Amino acid sequence: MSDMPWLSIMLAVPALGALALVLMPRGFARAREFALGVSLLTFVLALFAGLEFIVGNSKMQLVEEYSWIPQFGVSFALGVDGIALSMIMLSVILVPICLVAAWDDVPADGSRRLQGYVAWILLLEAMMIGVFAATDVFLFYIFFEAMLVPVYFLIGQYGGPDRARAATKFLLYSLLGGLIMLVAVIGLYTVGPGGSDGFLLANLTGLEIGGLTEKLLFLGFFIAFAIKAPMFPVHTWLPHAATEARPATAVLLVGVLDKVGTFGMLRFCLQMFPEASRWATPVVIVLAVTSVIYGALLAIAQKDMMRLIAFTSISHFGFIVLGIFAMTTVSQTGSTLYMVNHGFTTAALFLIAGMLVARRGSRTIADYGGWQRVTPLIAGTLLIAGLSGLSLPGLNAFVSEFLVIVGTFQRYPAAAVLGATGVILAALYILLWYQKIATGPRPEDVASTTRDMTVREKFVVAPLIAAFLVLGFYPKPVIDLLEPAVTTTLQHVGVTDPAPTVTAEGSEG
Amino acid sequence: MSGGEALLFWVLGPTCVLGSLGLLFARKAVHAAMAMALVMVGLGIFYIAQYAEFVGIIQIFVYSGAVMMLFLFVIMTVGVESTTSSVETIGGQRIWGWLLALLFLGVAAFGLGRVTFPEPVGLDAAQTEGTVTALAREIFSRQVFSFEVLGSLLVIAVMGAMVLAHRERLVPRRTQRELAAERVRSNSFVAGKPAPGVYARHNASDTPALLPDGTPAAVSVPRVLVARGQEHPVPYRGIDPAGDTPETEDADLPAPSRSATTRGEQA
Amino acid sequence: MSLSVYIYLATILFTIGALVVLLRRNTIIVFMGVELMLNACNLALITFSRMHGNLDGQVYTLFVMVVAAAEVVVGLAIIMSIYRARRSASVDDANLLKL
Amino acid sequence: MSVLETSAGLALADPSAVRAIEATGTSALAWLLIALPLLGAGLLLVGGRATDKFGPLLATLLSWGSFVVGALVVLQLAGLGAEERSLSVPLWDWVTTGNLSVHAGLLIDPLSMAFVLLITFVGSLIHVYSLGYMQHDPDKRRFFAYLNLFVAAMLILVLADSYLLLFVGWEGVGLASYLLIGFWNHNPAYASAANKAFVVNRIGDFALIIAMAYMLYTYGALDYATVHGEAGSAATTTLTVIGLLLLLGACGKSAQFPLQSWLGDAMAGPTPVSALIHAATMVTAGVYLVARSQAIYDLTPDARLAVAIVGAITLLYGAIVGCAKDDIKKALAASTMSQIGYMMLAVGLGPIGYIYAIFHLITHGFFKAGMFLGAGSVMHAMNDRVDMRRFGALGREIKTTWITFGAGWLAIIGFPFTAGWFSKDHIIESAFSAPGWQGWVFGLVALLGAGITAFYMSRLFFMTFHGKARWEDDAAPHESPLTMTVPMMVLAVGSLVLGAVLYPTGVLTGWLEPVFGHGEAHESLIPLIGIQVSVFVLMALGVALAWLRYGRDEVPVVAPVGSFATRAARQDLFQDEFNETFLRRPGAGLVAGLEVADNDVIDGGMVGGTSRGLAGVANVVRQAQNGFVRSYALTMLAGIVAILGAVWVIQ
Repeated sequence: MSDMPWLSIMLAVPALGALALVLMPRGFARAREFALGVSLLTFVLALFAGLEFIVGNSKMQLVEEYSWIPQFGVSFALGVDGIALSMIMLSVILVPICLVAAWDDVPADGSRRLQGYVAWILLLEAMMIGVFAATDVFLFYIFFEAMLVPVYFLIGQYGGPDRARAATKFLLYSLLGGLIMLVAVIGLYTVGPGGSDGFLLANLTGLEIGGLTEKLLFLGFFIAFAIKAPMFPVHTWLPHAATEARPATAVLLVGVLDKVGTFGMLRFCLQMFPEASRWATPVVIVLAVTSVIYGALLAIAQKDMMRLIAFTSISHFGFIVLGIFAMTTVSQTGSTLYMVNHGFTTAALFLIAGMLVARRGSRTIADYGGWQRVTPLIAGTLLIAGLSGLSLPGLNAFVSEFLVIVGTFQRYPAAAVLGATGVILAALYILLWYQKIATGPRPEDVASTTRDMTVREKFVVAPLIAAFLVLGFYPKPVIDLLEPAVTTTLQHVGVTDPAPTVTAEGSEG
Repeated sequence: MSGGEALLFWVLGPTCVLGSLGLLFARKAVHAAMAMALVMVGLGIFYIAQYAEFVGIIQIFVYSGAVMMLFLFVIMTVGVESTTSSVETIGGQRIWGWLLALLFLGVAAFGLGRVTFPEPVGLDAAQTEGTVTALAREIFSRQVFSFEVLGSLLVIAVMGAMVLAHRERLVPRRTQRELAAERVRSNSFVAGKPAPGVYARHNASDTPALLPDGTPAAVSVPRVLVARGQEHPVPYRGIDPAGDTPETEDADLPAPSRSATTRGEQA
Repeated sequence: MSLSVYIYLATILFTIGALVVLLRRNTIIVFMGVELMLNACNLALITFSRMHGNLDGQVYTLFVMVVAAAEVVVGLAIIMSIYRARRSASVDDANLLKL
Repeated sequence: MSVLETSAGLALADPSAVRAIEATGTSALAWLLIALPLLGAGLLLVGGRATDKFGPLLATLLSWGSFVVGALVVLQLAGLGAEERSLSVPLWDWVTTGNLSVHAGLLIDPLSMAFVLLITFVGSLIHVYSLGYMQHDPDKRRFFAYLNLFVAAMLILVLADSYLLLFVGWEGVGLASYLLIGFWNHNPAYASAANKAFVVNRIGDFALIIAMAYMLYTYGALDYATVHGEAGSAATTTLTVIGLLLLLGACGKSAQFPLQSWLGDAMAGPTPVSALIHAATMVTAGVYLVARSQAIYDLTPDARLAVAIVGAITLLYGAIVGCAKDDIKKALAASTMSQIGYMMLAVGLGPIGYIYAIFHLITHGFFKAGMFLGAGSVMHAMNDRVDMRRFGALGREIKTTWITFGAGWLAIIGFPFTAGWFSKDHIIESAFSAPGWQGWVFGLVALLGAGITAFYMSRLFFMTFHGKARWEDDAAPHESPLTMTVPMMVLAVGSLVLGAVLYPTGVLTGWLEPVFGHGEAHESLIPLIGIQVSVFVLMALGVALAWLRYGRDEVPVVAPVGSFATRAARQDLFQDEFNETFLRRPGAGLVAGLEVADNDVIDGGMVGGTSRGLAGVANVVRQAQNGFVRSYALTMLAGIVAILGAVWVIQ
C-alpha cells in the first residue's frame, strides 16, 4: 500500500465529487448528503495517508512526481512534510464541519443553486489539498490562483448583500499578489537549473542566488503571501470578504485558505531565499507586530461581529508571521501550531456567530444582548470559542501563542514584548463582544420560540471544542509532526537557536 | 516608356488625381461615386498601358462596372440626398488628418526618391504566349492554393452578406384580415386611408387628396415622400400652400387623442 | 522618364484615399476611400510587375481585386444594416464600440 | 548540597523543586487532587440539565474528596524527613520543541500542600455554604460547576512544577473568577465587573508571559527545578527584571497597587465567591508566586524591595478605602486588599518574612472567609441589601452570625491570642527588622495599617450589628440555615485558635522551614515588647474611635458628603477615574480613530488611492478609445508614418 498515490487520490476525490454534482440532474435532492459523504471519504483517505507518514522524518513524504509540461520544466509533483500534512488534515477536518454548518445556507428549491454551492466547496477542498501538497513551484502557483475561483463564486454568488463588491475586492487583491508572484516564479526558473523538472522545489532550494535578484524574488513571493495572509497594510480585503461570505465560506477562507500565505512564507520565502529572508526580517517583524496590535485594536472597535472575527484573525496572523520570521525552533513550531489552532478557533467563532446571525438576522453586535438567557448553549460555546481566541491556557491557541512569544523573545525581545500586548487586547475584544452579545437581561423582542443549538449544530461545535481541549492539553503529537519540518526550514535558512544565557547543567528538566 | 505612354500618363494621371480629389471633396455621395468610377477606369487604362491587359479589362469590367454599381445601389437605398454636415465633430481630426497625410506623402515620396529602380525588364519575355495564358499558368500552378482559398473567401463573403442583409421577422406578418379587424376595433380609417392624388390638377402620389370640405388629407401621401420632404402642397381656399402646413394630418382622425397612437403605429 | 512616376502617382492616390477615410463621414464615401487605397496599391503592383518582368504583381493585383470584391460585399451589407438600425450613413454615428 | 549565600546574608536550603524526588505511595495519586473537582466541573457543564438534581451535592462531595486526598498526602509528607519533603509527580510530556521542554507535573512540598489544605478545606466549606446560599437560584448547577472549576484551577496553580503549568492554573482561576463575578450577568454592571477583573488580570498575565519568556531566554527552561537551581548563575539585572515582571503578574492576581481596581467591583459575584476567590484563595496567588520564586527574589534585593513597597502602598490604600465604604462587601474587599498588602510586604522582606506571609495568608483565609460568609448571612437576612447604613442592631436578631463574625473581627484587628494577632504582629516585627531606612518606613506603615484596620473593621462590625436598627420597612432579619451557619462556625473557630495551634507549637515553622530556610531576624529597631504594646494600643484606639462614632452615635442613613479625604476614599482614591481618564478614554479614542483610519486611510487612501489613481489614468487613456472609426484610422496612419520615419532615420 505504501506506493499508493495518496495525495493524488485525495486531490481527485473531492474534485470528482464536485464534477459529479455538476453533472447531476437539476434539483438533485441529496446534494448535501453526497458532498458530505465525499468530504468524509476524503477525510478517511487523509487518515490513511497520515498513517503512512513517518513522524520525525524531516524529508518530504508520500512523494509523487509525474512529468507534466517538460518543455517549461513543470512537473506534477506532490509531497508533504509535517507542516503540509497538518494543514491538509486541518482542511479535511474543517470541510465536513463546514458542510454540516452550511446545511441550510442555500434552500433546496429544485434549482442548481444548492448543487453549485456544495460543489464549489468540494472543489475548494481539492484546491486546498493541492496547494499544500504541491512540491513544484509552478504547480503551487496554479493551485494558488485556481483557489480563487471557488472562493470568488462562493462569496459572489452565495454571500451577503454587498457580495459582489466584496468578491471583486477579494479577487483583485489576490490576483495582484498572484501576478507579482508569477513574475517571481518565472524569474526563479531562470536562475534555477532549468531543464524538464526545473520548477521542482527540491531543485530550487539551496541555490544561493544572492544579491539583488534574490531580494527581488523574495519580495515577489512575500508580497503575494502577505496579501494572502493578510498582513497590515494589505489586509483590508479580509474584513469585507469575511463579512459578506457565508460563515462556512468564511471559515474555509480565513481558517485554511489564508494559511497558504504563512505556509508559503515558510516553504518558499525562507527555504528558497534564506539570505533575502534574513535581510527582510526587521521589516517583516515590525509589520507583524503592527498587525498584531492593529488587528486587535480594530477588532475592539468593530460593530459587526463577522468583521470583528476577521480583525482578530489579522491579529493572530501577525503572531504567526512574527513566529516564522523570528526564526527560532520554538517560535516557528509555535507559528505552525498556531496555523492549525487558528483554523479551529476561527472556525468555531465564525460558525457560532453564524448561528446567532441565523437566529437574530443581524450581524450588528448592538442588536444582541442577554442571549445567554435566550440560547444558553450557543452563548456558552461562543464563550469557549472566544476564550480560545484570547489564548486561555488549557485551550488550543495558548500553547502556540506562548511558543511564538517566548520563541521570539530569544531573538527579538522588544518585538515579543510588544506582540504580547496583543494578549491584553485579545481579552478586551473577546470579552467586550461576549458581554454585548450574551449578558444583560433577556431581550424582549426575541420570539420565545427561538431555539437553542439544534442537534446538527451540536455536531458542528462538538468536534471543534474537542479539538480545543486536545490541542490545549496534549499538543505533543502535532508538535512532533511539525518540528522536524521546522528544523529543516531553519537549516535551509542557516540559523541556529540562541543558547540560553545560562547554560543549564545537571538540570533535571 | 514611350512618348505615347508618357502623354497618356500626363493626361490620365492628373485626371485620376482630380477624380480622387472629387471623392475627397464631393458633397453628394453620388458625385463621389462617379468620381471614383472615373479613377477606376483611368487605372484600368493604366494597367492596359503597362501590358497587363487582362487585369486592366477586369478592372474596368468588374470594378468600374460591378463594384461601383453596387455602390450606387447602396447609395440609392441609403438615400441619394443624404448628405452629412461638413462640420467636423472630432476635435483635431481635420488638422491631424491633413498633417499626417502630408507627412506620409512627404516621407513616402522622399523614400521613393532615394530608391534606385532597376532598369525595367518588360513583360515580353514573361508573357510570350499572351497575357491571359501566362496569368492562367501562374494562377493555376504556383498560386493555385491561394486561388482556392480566395474562392472560399468569396463564398463566405457572399454568405456573410446574406446573413447581414437578412432581416428576421420578430412578429408574424399580419394578414389583411387582422389589419382590417384592427382598423375597425380602433375605429381609425375604417375604410382605409384616402388615396393620394385625386385632386384633378395633380394626379400624382406626392399630392394629398382633398377631403369633402376641400381640406387636403396629408395622410394620403406615402410617408416615405413625407420623410424626404417631397410631398407636393396644394392650395387650400386661396391660401398659399407653400407657407402653410395646416393640421390636416389629424383632420380625419376620429378623436384627437388617438392621433399619437395612430401615428406611432404607422411610423 | 522612368516607370517611377507610376509609383509616385500610386503614392498620391493612396494618400488621398487615406485622407478620404480620415475626413469624410459618409460611410459609403469612406468605403470608397478604402477602395481607392487598394487600387493605388494595385497600380504599384502592376508597375512593379512590369519593372521586374514577372507576373507575380499581376497575380497579386487580381487577388487583391477579389479580396476587395469580397470586402465590398460584406462592407456594404454592414452599411445597409447600420443604416437600417440608425437611419444614418455617418460613420461617427456608429461609435458604441468603446469603454 | 550547596548552601546559597544570599544578599541578606542568610543561609538558605536548596529550592525545594531542585530536591524533588519522584513521588510514591499516596503522593503519586496527587493528580486526583485536581482531577476530582475538574471531573465535577466537566460533568456538570456537559451533563446539562440532567445533573440539575444531584449536581451541587456531587460537586461538594468531590471537593471534600479532594481535601481528603490532600490530607492523606500531607500525612505521608509529614512522615518523611524534613529535607525529603519534596516530591514530584510527573504527568505527561506537554510541550517539547527546540530548547523548550515542559513536562506537565506536580510538585508536592510543604508550601504547596499548605495551600492545598487551605484551598480544599475552605473551598469545601464554602461549597457546603453555597448549598444553602444558592438554594433558590435557577442556575445553581452552573454555579457549582464553576466553583469546582475554580478549585481545580487553583490546585493546578499551587501544585504546578513549572511556571508554564502554574500559568495554566493562574489563568484558570482568572476564568473561574470571571465566570463567577459575572454569574448574575443579567445585571449589566456585574458583567462589566467580570470583564474588568479579567482584563486587569490580563495585564498581570502579560507580565508573567514576558517573565517566562525571559526565563526561557536565560535558563532555557521553565520548570522550577532548573530555574531555581540555576537562579544564581544569571546576572543580577536579569534577575531583577524577572522579579519585577513576576511582581507585576502577582499585582494583577492579588489586586495590589497599581492593578488593584478590579477587586472592589468583583464583589458583584455571589457572596460565597467573594469569600472563596476574592478573599481566601485566588487573590493570595500573587503571594504564592513571590514566595515560590524566592530563589530569584533572594538574589535581587531591588526586586524584593519593590515587592515590599507595593505591599506597603496597597496595605495603606486598602485600609484607607476600607474606612469609607458603606457597602459591607466592598469594605471587606478593601480590607482583603490591605491584608494581602501585609503579606506582600512580608514576602518582600525576604527570608525573614516568607513564613509569616504564608502564616498570615492561612489565618486570613480563615477569618476573612468567615467574615465574608457572615456578610452573606447578613445579606440573606436583609433581602440581599449591602448598605451598612441600613443595617444596625442585627446582633440580637442573628446571633450565630454575630458571634462568628465577631470571631473574625477579633482576628483581623489582631486581638491578642487570636489567629490574626499571631500572624500580623510577626509581620510588623519583621518589618521593623528590615535593614536601614526600610525598617522604619515599613515598620511604621505596618503599624499604622494595624491601627486603621482596627478602626474600619470595628466600624463595619458596629454599623452592622450594633447601634440602632436602621432597616427598611420590608426587612425581616432571620438566621440562615445550618448549611450556611456550620461553615461559618468552623471558620470562626479557626479564626480564633488557628494561630495558637500553628505558631507557638512550631508546627508551621517546622513545616515550612525546609522550603524557606531558617530566617534569622536582624536585630529589630524597637524592642519586641515595644512593638507589641504599640500595636495593641493602636488597635484599642481604633476600636474605641469606631465605637464612639458608629456604635454609640447615631449613624446617618444617607452618607454625609464628608471631607475631601472621605469622598476620595469612598471612590477608591479615584482609581476608576484615573483609569477612565488616562487609559479607557484615550484607548477608546485611539480605537475609534484607528477604525476610521483603517477605512479612510488604509482602505480608502493607500489602497483605494492606488486604485483610484489607476482608474484616473485609465479614464484619461480611455478618451482615446472614443468609438470613432476615423480616430482609430488616424492613429493607424500615425503609426505608419512613425514606422516609415523610423526606417528612414535608421537608413
